[in-house]
Amino acid sequence: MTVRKTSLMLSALALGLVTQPLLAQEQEPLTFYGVKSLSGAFASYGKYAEMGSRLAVEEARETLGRDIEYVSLDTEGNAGRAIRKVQEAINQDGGRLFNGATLSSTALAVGKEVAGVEGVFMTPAGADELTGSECNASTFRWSVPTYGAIRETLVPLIEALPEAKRFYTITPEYVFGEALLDNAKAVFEEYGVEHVGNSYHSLQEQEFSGYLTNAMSAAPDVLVLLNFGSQSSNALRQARNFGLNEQMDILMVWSAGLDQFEELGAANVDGIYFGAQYWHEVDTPFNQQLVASVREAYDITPTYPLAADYTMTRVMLEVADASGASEGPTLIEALEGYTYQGPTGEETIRASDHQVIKDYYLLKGKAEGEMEDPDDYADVISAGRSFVTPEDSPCQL
Amino acid sequence: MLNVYLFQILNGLGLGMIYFLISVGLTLIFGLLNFVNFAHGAFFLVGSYLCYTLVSLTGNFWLALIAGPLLVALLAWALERSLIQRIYHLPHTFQILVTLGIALIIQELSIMIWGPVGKSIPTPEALQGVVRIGNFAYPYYRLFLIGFSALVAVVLWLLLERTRFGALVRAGSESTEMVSLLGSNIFRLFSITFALGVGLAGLAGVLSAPLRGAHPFIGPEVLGLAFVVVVIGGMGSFTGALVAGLIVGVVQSLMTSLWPQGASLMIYAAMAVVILLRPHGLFGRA
Amino acid sequence: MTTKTLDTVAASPGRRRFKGRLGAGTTLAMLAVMVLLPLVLPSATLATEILIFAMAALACNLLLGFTGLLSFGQAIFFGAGAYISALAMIHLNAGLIGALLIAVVSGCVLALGVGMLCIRRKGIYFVMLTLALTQMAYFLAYTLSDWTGGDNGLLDVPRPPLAVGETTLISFASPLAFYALVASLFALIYVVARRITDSPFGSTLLAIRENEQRASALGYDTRLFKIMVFVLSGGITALAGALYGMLLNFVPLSNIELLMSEQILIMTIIGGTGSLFGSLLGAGAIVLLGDLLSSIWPRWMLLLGVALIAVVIFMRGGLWGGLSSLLERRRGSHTKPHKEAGHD
Amino acid sequence: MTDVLLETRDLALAYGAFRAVDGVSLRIARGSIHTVIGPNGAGKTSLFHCLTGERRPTAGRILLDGREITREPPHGRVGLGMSRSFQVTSLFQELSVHENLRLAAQGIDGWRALNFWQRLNKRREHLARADEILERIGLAERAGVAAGELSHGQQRILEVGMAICPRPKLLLLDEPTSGMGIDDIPSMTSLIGELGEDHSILLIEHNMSIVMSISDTITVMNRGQVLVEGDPETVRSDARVRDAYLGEAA
Repeated sequence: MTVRKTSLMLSALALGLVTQPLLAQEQEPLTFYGVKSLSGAFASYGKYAEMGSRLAVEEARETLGRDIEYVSLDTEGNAGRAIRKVQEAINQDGGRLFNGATLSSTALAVGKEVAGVEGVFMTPAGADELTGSECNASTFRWSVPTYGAIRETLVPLIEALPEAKRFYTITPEYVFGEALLDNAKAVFEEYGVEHVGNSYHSLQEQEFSGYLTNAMSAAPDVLVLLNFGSQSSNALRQARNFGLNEQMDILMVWSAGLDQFEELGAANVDGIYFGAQYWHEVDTPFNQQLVASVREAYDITPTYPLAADYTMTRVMLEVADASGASEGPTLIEALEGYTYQGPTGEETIRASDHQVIKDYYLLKGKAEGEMEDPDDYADVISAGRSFVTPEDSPCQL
Repeated sequence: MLNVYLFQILNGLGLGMIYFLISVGLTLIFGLLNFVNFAHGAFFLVGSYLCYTLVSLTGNFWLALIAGPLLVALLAWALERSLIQRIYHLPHTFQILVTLGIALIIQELSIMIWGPVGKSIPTPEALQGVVRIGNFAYPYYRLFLIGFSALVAVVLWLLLERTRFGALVRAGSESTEMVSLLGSNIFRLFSITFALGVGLAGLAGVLSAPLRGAHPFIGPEVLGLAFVVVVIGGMGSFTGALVAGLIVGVVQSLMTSLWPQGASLMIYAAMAVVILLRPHGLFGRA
Repeated sequence: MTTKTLDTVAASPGRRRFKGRLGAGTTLAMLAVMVLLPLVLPSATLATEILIFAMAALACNLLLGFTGLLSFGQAIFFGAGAYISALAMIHLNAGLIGALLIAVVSGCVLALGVGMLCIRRKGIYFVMLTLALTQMAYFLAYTLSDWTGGDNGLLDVPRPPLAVGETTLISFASPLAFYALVASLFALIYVVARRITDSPFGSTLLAIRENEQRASALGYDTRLFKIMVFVLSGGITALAGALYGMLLNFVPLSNIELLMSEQILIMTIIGGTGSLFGSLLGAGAIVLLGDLLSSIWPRWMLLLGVALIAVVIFMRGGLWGGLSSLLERRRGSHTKPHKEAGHD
Repeated sequence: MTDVLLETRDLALAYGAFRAVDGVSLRIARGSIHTVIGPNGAGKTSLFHCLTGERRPTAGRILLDGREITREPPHGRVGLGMSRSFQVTSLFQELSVHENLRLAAQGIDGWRALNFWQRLNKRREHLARADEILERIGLAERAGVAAGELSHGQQRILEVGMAICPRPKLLLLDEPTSGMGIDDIPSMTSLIGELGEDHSILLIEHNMSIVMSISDTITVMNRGQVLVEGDPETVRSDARVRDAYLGEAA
């Protein structure tokens, strides 16, 4: 009995050895991992990001005509959990294609893990280090770094407001805030406007009246908010509350776009300048198609996290399919220098640091009466792309 | 021209009144029921969200100001009857754990009901605009908050010091037998006190909503702040909550001009120092 | 015999033998669990995370379950252990044993300081002190971003092999190998903790938990005991933190957050305060619950809240209490094992 | 010279202006049962607190066997041969009766009990001592029961049993019959009487029949000071004592 069993197993094994390469030549199923903060403190972001990736995967199944398995890894809003789940996907299931991560810390650490097995990881996270000092061959980043976010908001604003000569900044005291502030200072100097003061605040701060008081005492023409998320929402709400919008212009450099406008409400958005990575009203073919399919699939207007993760998922799947490589150096090579039609127009993945070259927007909030539909919170004032040149970048791949 | 520090002190006093409102319910419940409520921040959260819902449904902030805290108090009353009453006699450790559980449940339920994205609540129309003083401005709404909090403080003081209810509650915190002798139902008294304390957290939530909006993860921050105020003032002390609220408000406001990064470090360091040097706070009974 | 007295009357002469058997039983169960974990679970990494948090919960249990000290300060030691061992490896080229030793020693030293400060107060004031110190430690970690990476976290933390000089004896690069390392350390810690709780010191801790004033009147300098248990707990927690850093190759700032203290506490309580085996159950239950439920039902943390309340009100013994009373009942009904089943 | 075990010299404890203990000088002879009585508010409990170390006296000295212990903390006094019971039962409720006694015996180890690497049964003498006391106080049959499950009377007995575990030179008993039912009091009385045969005892007690039947010496306190001291007969017949108690009743 045992003898027969063994021989059966052997022949099965042999069959497997023969058939495997044959099948692979046909179409190997792609497995794609989404690192999303579904539960925990960043659920407001992860919920939309997950929608974006799922939509892109569904579409790719049809357009590419292949079997794509999508697995979402919930970070539970906790970088440690996220890394452990990514490790598990890498070691246990041989996962190589990853997208997502909201938190900079999570994105940086996931990038390191994926680089360890020469996989591919594409993220919308905010830390400049991703395509800067901590860059690696496997990490790609869609969002515009702080350099471009500052230049594409402050420069057009300075040009649009020739009378504005005094700028005041409010900055969260940590790496990301510092990066925005340094870039802003460079712009102030370059354009000859006065930086009349800056207030740092801690990472947990939600009460801004004191910082706004500092700002008032400096009597600036423009108040520049360099924080993001609920902190920037509260800073803006309270600034309006103190009537600062009547005395000066206010710019929020790193807004989340539509979902933050919904949180703030039209009354708070009106007349304020916002920097944004994505805006659903931008007139590009890709974006029109995205808005239409998101309306159909979810009956909502795409937000930044949705659009970002949709775009990245789609790009990765398309390149993986076209290059015939679902992992490793071949795919990385195919992605480098890849140009595609994205939500902001033609977008290119720069080979030297894996930064996606794309537009950043300066928006201006509309009054409630001028809105043409419930999501028409703002107009695009200017769009453009500014990136540190490959020579000046700390990242040399 | 008005000095920025002077204005920070004024702003700090305003902030302090809000902090008083945030913490007075916590100190009442501790002082009178000897109960530690780690869900205090969560009830504040419910207040803010109820304010959002009521304002979006009716467009009337004043209605939300009355109905919001009442609904929170009602929720508290139901919780007290079904759950809290069973744990008054347990050590503080267990009270902390149970209320921590309640806070978690409230937080997750809020996300289920109102979604993970925060909400904004407009400033009531009558209170929009600012008072201008030189370069500086101060919102009417914050002025209203100061006045209203002061009114709440006076009413609470009268309630506790000058009414039969207050006398009973104070007696009850000394000895339950005494109140029973007076012919009152001590448990009903406790339920009402608990609902009152939690309702005050709800009130603070409603009033803060136009300043900070409603956000599902604000609970722990509010709780931390409330405990800092209550500990510095003296756990259970009404006057302590008022004075410590003002001190914390002014210190925090001044710190934003002096050493902003250290603002939160300062308040927790202050709490630690007070516990070590004067464990019963500035106004607590030994 | 009720579950309440199961652990506590152990030292009486009639029961001592029973306790010995039960102790050996749980130690064996613990070993079995550790061998089975990576086989039953989807991955060795998940099993590793469970054991690391079980270690932290066990250390928390020494404070909460055996001494009655509810501390929100465990994140200080967990975070410090992770940071200090990682920095020692990165900047001082420390090896595996060196890094772990540095973590343990610094955890002990920090806990000595924190303990000496906090035990000056009791009850709610003690709790508030630990809470304030954790907030301050968090602030420190986030301000010293040149060392800790601040909000971005500390990256490129190595997972060094066991080596003598330049020769590598065992590499822990594979998840299973690292699991084996963590499991052996956990087994060691478990045996050590068992020995601690069974010692005169451990029995005195229980006395302090039950009635500190009486313990003091019996001649025990209770402050010394509390400081000592802080030191032991801090050292073990720091070890867990160091291993967590090595597992993730990364130290997130969240390691030293108040939320981390809360998480460790919840694991301890749900597993069962006063039971070392319970800590493993608690850590396992919560890590697994998160792993299984979070992507299906993002609001799964609601269940933690419910469980916390249920444990305090209905099941003070936590999962371990529930399990052992179940075992008791079963032992009562089936006294003899089915011999036929074992024969084939 | 009589053999004095415990001596206080002009002991005083003041809370602000109120002098709870006001210059008390006691001499407790070795081998005696010495009882302190007095009306409510006489300062008995404050005196007791000074002796156990819970309160530090504002003036005066305490000497045990000629050694100054005025500033010794409560836990330090056990090793010097002083042990106490509590007026309100103070046991380790969830631990077994035997473990309560073993812990009480182990207390004299002092800081050596910090040894966390030793097995409990290495310290056999404490186990044996606990067994011995169990027999002596008649609770052997309930050894394995959690202390909290004992009847009130048994808890009071255990309370005293724990106090004698460390073989003290001086036993301080704080109203051992407090809260006991009429039925239980005789067994407590006989226990204290027996203990008096091989211990020196300082007793604070309300129950006059016990006081009069077992005491060798009685000190009557009033308003923080010693009013009368003597054997039961002397005290019983002293008019000042009667006045002090009548004053309380009036």
